[in-house]
Amino acid sequence: MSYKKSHFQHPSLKRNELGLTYRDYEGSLSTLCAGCGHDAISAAVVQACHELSLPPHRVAKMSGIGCSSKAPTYFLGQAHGFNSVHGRMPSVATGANMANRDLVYIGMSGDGDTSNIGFGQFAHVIRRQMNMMYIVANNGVYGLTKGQSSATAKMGSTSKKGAVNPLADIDLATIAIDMGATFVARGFSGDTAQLVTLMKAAMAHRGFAFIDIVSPCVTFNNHKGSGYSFDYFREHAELVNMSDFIPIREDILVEVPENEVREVILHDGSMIRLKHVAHEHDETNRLDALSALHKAHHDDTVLTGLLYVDPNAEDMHDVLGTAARPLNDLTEKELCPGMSILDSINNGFR
Amino acid sequence: MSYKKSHFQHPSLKRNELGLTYRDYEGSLSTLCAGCGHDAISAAVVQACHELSLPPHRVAKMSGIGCSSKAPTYFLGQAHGFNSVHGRMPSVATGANMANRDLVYIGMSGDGDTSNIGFGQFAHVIRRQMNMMYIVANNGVYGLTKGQSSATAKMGSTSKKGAVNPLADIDLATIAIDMGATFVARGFSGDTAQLVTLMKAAMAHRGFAFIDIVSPCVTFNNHKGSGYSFDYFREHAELVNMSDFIPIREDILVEVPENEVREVILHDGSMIRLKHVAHEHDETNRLDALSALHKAHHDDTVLTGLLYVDPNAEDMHDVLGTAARPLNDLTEKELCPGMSILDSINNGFR
Amino acid sequence: MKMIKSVNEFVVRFANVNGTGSASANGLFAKAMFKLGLPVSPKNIFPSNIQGMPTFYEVRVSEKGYMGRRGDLADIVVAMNGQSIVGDIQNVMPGGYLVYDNTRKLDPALHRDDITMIGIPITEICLREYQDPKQRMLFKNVIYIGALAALIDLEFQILVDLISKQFKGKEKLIAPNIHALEMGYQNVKSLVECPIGIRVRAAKNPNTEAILVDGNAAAALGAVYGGATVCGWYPITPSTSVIENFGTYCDRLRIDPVDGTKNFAIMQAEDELSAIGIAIGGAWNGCRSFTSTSGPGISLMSEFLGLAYFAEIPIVLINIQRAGPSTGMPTRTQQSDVLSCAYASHGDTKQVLLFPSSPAECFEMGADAFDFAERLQTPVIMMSDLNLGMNDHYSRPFTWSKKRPYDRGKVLNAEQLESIEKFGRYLDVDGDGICYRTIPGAHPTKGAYFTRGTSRDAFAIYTEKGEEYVKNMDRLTRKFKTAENIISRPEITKSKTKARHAIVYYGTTDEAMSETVDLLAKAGVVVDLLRIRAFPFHSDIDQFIGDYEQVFVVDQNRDAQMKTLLVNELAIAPNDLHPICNYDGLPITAEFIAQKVMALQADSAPGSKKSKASMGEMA
Amino acid sequence: MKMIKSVNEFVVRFANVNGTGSASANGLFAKAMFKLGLPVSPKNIFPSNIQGMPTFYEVRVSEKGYMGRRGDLADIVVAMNGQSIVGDIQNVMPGGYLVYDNTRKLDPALHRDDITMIGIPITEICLREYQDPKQRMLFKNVIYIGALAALIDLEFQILVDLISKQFKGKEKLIAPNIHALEMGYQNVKSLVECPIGIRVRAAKNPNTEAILVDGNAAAALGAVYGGATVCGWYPITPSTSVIENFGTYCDRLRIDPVDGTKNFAIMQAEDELSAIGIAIGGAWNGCRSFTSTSGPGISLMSEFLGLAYFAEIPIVLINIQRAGPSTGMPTRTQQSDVLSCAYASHGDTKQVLLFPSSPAECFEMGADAFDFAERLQTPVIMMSDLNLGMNDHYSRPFTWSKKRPYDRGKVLNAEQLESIEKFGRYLDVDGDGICYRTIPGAHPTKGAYFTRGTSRDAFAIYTEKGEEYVKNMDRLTRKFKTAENIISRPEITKSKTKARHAIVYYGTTDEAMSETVDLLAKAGVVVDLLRIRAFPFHSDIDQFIGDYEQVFVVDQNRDAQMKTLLVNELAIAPNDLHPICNYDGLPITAEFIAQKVMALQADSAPGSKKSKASMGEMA
Ligand SMILES: Cc1ncc(C[n+]2csc(CCOP(=O)(O)OP(=O)(O)O)c2C)c(N)n1
Ligand SMILES: Cc1ncc(C[n+]2csc(CCOP(=O)(O)OP(=O)(O)O)c2C)c(N)n1
Ligand code: SF4
Ligand code: SF4
Ligand SMILES: [Mg+2]
Ligand SMILES: [Mg+2]
Repeated sequence: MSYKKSHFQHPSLKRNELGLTYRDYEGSLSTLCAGCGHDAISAAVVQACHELSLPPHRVAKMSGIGCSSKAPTYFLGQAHGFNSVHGRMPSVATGANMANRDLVYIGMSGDGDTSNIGFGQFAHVIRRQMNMMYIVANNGVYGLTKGQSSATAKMGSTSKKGAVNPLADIDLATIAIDMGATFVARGFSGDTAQLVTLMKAAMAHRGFAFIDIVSPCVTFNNHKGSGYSFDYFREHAELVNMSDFIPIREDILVEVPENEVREVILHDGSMIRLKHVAHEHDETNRLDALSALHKAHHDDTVLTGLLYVDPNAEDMHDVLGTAARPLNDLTEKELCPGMSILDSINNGFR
Repeated sequence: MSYKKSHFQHPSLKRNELGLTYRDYEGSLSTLCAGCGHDAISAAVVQACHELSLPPHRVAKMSGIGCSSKAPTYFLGQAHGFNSVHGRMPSVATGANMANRDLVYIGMSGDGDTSNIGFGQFAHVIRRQMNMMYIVANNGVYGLTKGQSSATAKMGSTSKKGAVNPLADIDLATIAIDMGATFVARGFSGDTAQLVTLMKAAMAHRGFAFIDIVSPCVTFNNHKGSGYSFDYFREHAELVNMSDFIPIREDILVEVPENEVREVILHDGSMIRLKHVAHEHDETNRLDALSALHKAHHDDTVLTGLLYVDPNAEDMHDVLGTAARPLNDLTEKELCPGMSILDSINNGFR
Repeated sequence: MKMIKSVNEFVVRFANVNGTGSASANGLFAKAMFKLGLPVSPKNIFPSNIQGMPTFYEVRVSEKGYMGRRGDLADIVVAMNGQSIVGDIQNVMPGGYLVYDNTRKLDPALHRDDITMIGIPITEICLREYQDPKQRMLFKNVIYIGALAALIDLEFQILVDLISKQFKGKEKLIAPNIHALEMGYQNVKSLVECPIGIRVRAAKNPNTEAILVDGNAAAALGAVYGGATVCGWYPITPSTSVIENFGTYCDRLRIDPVDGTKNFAIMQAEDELSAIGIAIGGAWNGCRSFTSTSGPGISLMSEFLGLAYFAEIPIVLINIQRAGPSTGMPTRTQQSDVLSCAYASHGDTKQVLLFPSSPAECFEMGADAFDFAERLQTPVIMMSDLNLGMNDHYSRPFTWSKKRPYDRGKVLNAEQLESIEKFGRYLDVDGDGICYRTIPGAHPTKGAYFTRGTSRDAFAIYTEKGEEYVKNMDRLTRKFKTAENIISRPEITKSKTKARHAIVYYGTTDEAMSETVDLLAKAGVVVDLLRIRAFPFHSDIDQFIGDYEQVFVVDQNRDAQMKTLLVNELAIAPNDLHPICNYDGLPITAEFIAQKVMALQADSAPGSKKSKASMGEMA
Repeated sequence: MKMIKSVNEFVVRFANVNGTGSASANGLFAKAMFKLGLPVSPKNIFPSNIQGMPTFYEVRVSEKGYMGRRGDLADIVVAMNGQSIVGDIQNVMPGGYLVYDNTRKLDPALHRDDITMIGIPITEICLREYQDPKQRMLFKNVIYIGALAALIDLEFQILVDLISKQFKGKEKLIAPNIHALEMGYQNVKSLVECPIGIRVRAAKNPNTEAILVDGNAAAALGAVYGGATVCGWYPITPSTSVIENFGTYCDRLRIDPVDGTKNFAIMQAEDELSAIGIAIGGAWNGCRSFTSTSGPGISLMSEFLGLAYFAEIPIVLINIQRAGPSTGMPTRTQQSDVLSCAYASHGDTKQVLLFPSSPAECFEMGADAFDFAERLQTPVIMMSDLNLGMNDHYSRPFTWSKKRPYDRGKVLNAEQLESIEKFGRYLDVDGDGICYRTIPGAHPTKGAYFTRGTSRDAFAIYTEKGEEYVKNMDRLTRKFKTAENIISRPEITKSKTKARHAIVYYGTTDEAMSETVDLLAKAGVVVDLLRIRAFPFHSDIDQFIGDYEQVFVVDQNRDAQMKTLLVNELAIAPNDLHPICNYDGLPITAEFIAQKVMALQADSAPGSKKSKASMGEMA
């Protein structure tokens, strides 16, 4: 919350393959509340992109409206961003991706933005299998409008003002799988290491990758009785698996005892190495993942980790059959059929 | 499809407890295509309401836009109806129900109306536990706009023009349970008997009752390759249970061998008697129902019958704590606090 | 009884049941007229359902080139629908002709003495000739076309050629269709003396360039030629066929020759909010992007239109207007979204509008719209209507000049960015209100900015400073002013003798104007014409209006919306413009306009000259 | 240095960090002024985020009753925010006073010679006195209020009383608060001579009836008194507190005394489309139903507004306007939704608008809106704004007359239905365009009909007949005409001497008008005033405008939207109305209006009288 951000880069900062340091992935100074979970998510995005050596300007940051949707301003200052309208980011992201399949799309939304006003768009962008990482900074509350419950607020939990939420809560991870998402995970703003791994895998994944991130709102939803306080999360969280992301460039041949881990090779050749902790569900099996989630929901447990992945997923452009070259790269030459064809078209109307 | 409807009532027509015949529950003449599944649904509504002896004018018919949403004109001519806007019937129904909890609400929608443009409203009206019967005349296609695929169109199925649908299909019954619906069933426009039973139970149920009704569009989606043709349904349908609805007034004490049927007593004392056919899932168990549906979806099977019921469900008004008397019945006397209270309010601002 | 006698000037009205395949047969008839070189104007007046309701198809043939709906009774009515036959018989002009199916005998009470009633046992013929119920239904329509040919002396070979062309690739269908035509042709000849008083002849000076096409196909083709690559949409009548045509043309013209992949992307969205969101995302990311909708879709797009205005995203929206408000009459035409589009969205917003009046213009503006949008960095809304979009129109052909490269507007590429010291997305470098933009991913360290619907400074940084906000809003006003000279200019038609009266109009009203002018001339009223082609208004419009004693503004809506816009934006005294409004959902007729003009013109007392003129006299 | 000397006429500006509890302390100060019987006008100018950004609170005290924002520099600035202190110091009027926290020494470069700079070690005091970090933050604000009291000679007991009232029920908090006040009070006394040149005294003629309240609480209370029972909403600044207040008042006033159930139902919807859908469903089913929103919500409600217009559903929509377009400046005020609300939705639509200007009027119109909506069977939109809605205003009190029973309009009950031969929902029985409606479930066999957004005949049967459609649309026009005489009339204020100039304005501009009139009078310009209170416009407005040489229309938007509406709807020559537009997001000032009037008035050459008048002279 300091007023000016220093642009000084310590010479010893670690440089990635592009020769860039962590600082090169930062954005402008956050205006969120001190301690807001969303700032930790921004930091994780910075770290994940840095570690993946993504050229910052080849990332597009898409968001709706809310504290969470403001956050993209606070990471990747060299990337274009689009803070659109409340709940409708998925459609804007869809159009952007249709126009240029070669950028990395990071959508950042809030629980209100996604599970209330944006629920329809959320469901439908998933159905399109769009190649993007969609993260929800989920605090079970409308932060920016000062504390109303969202549709992810746990049934029976109480608001800061003491009102009991009588409505069924939406579990976005379940819905994502239902709608056909091919990478679904849950993280916690307080666990950067896990978040960074999940984000790296999500960005490497081709197709729709969703991460539901529990991100407590320290101002309006961190009290006793809340289903999204730090305490609530710590008491109800259950880790499904520990994961490691191994990029394609690294040696993935290190032997590991077979029955301890499961390895998932993603479409670009990178790998997710999963170590089961409590659960025994197969992360590549949709029905397994769904029943684990349903059961956890029933038991008031919040599963975290990689919940479901289909490494052979299709992407929207496969579905559409779009040209490999980004559409925004095409010129009049490719696009305009010219007068002689128009003549024959005219003839067809005679 | 005849031009004028006769108003002659045969004296031998069966009369219900209100002394009304089936004809008293009819609406105006249908303008749908000859053979459209939706007309069969209208007929089932007429029969169900007649058999339940509902006073027709105490029913409110709510709909969106589409061939299916036109259908309410074709049943219960003595009931008020509201043909609202595309995909937003649930909110209008919510307001109506808030205003008068004593009417019976029948919402009729289409798959496009509900699973595409209206998906958000559909999800959220369920969360409210609104006391209504919400039926979707599901043909996997936009009938009224001439044949585009909706979000319930089966993945991989082909449109009449031959285009393959590459997008994941939404199973509305699954979503309904996910969102907290407390009565979820699936029927088929071609099976009136089953439909009538399900509708009677749905209307007797307190809380949100959803029936997904496969209702083939003979004009645009009844071809080979469609996931909603008569043939497809017949080949892929699997009956979960046979059900009987026994209204409170009838003697429900007839003994039946215990292990053959399951009896579910609804909140008003009426009963659903379920006889299992193929499946062994417990219809009152949410997780059971969800996994049966997920599995069926995975196997390309369409489960029909009563899928899930929670007979002790709450209703929106329990949740809101609304007065027992319909709000639209309250007068200035109950509503206006008057000048002396206003004086003390003024004082509070001094 | 005096029978109508007319060559190449008449109206045929077909009354059918919808969903029975009549539209294609009726279209065949219109096409045959076209083949004779005759200007022809078919209007499909269909119900908002799929099957079983009365539907009408009206074909006006006019060698004089009167292409507006004539609007009165028809010269010939082909009545094939029992539900509507009572009205259909009333719809025949005295002295005209009724063709009907007399398989089932007509109620004698419906008989009219003042017309020629031609009963043909069409159903009977079909029952006899065909086994398949579908064929029995479909060929009824073909039979009456054959009969019509005999009645009006249409060369049979023309129909044969058209059928052969239509079923190219499905040759099996050709012979039975021709057989059906022939049955109608022969049968009617055996019943009445052919030809009747109404006849066709090949046109004397046929316009061999003309084409017969609907506005939606034309607009779609315009988008293809204009280089549109990203399209989000949601089905709604009457705009659906814009996208269907766009898809069809793209599948034909935009497939990569090497690998068969698509140089375009079309997404059927879950609703209109999403559809326009897709267009916005695509445009933001450097593609020419568009959507198309009607009625309720316009309202639903309103929030996003405000975003696109304020965030300056160059999208194109094709609005095929239908009769509102709300769901209104979804299969009827109107021009009633003028205000809701011009001022779309909350807050201070103004949107650029284009008003095409013919398929050729749908094509041209369909392409130009992308140039305008990118040049101006703002949404451009093309305001077509159901009549233009879904009916075939006799139009000049489409042309494309190689000399007009796409105008992508002020976009900085990596090289240009490299040479700039500090990029400011909202810096008005050129003073025209239009700033330089960048496409995401263009440059590793320069040009990135955050696009938003909130207020920002010249460097796209969020701000709540009043003066920055005002600066930006004033620049947007300046940009709108700049637009006047970029977008399409009005079309002015002066009469040979000096006119004291003028008519201002736009869009499909155009098709009724040549007839209107002639009708008025007959009544001794000389009028000049101005056709508005775009909003914001070009200064020519203001000048033009100032030049006449009385100016009429023709709107196809209730509230005189274009008049309102003129008054607001050009500061014209409202009483100086006389509104003429037709809003019954059917295309406006010359008769209607001419009568209104005559009434209003008569109303204006000699002393009551318009205020503007009088002010001039005072000064 | 000449120090400002002033009693009961000054502006204090508080500069804080948001999220630190300053608003409540600053409000305490405003309330103390009110307790002295002084007209006071606080303006909270806050950022669109939750914590850590600069926020300002400006209190104008004016015994003369000038309640508009003064707009120039402040007499006293309390600067508590290091981020903004540079600007805050510049914001002190020469001769004025700066109160700041000098725990950390001020940069000497910021020192000003022309003002009195009063440094108080506020943070230091807090660190010393409190352990709890939250208290350390909160009590800073209370301390400077205590200091201010000493500086301007505010009786300490007033603050003590206010604190005691505020923490009624939380008595433990009273003592520490008073302690903090005292520390500020004493500390500043030990530092500078008190009081300073700016002082307060109890008002000479206090208006004991006045209340200090915000418009949103008032509107909510209006809805309670007006009998609203169904409410759908979606959170959005600045309208959220309308609903929060409605809920709070209902919880207090609308609980069934017997069983504790609620005689109301409020539903937080998933978005604005749903929120207005709920209101429509409730109203259709016979409840007084409403929603409230701002900015983007208005755009999102546009489709449903069209349905409600066309299907004739009596809903109330409370629009708390903020600075647009798009997300715009969500925490700044504007009157920029006039056009988008008046013509909301596609197709030919016109909506009824109400323009409250004070909390008392928010209350009255908040109740009246339901009468109007039900009487007219159409949506009524109450156009408040952020300034009115979220700031406390010095207002006349709320009153309610027993003599005004709810006007439920033309609703037929079972008995009445019984006596009717055939019910026709859209039969214009009385010729005023308003038909009789029925509530679902009213009668077993009579009165049921299908409500729809599609065209229908007088018996609510779907139709595509042009003449039926036109009949219905013309009836809606007639109904809108009827509305003029039902809804709120304009308020006209005539000067004592004859005025050649007049100002037409609406809404919160009202608070700047008495000062405007005085400023103009000083400059020798006499003006009459007309405050618009509703749309459609009452004929008085037309007449009034015709009576002056020059009429100015004040809008708090860029595009002169009210002027536009006047021109359109009253057929006034646009050049006869001179727009004065403020749109920087801050409440308009008298200074701004007066200067514009003077400039425009000087502009108008002697000969250039308005066209209307000149026409009159010709006749
Ligand atoms: C159409 C529209 N409606 C309402 C709002 C007001 N609004 C801004 S943010 C927000 C909710 C944000 O909640 P969430 O998405 O959970 O984000 P958070 O602030 O909690 O991170 C709302 C309702 C808006 N900007 N636009
Ligand atoms: C806002 C809006 N968008 C689009 C339409 C056009 N429209 C009418 S019905 C319909 C789809 C109907 O499909 P479905 O709900 O499946 O009903 P069906 O006709 O198949 O019974 C559409 C897109 C509309 N009326 N309103
Ligand atoms: S209000 Fe909550 S969500 Fe918003 S910035 Fe503060 S802590 Fe984060
Ligand atoms: S188009 Fe399909 S859904 Fe519509 S009425 Fe015909 S058969 Fe039914
Ligand atoms: Mg949130
Ligand atoms: Mg359908």
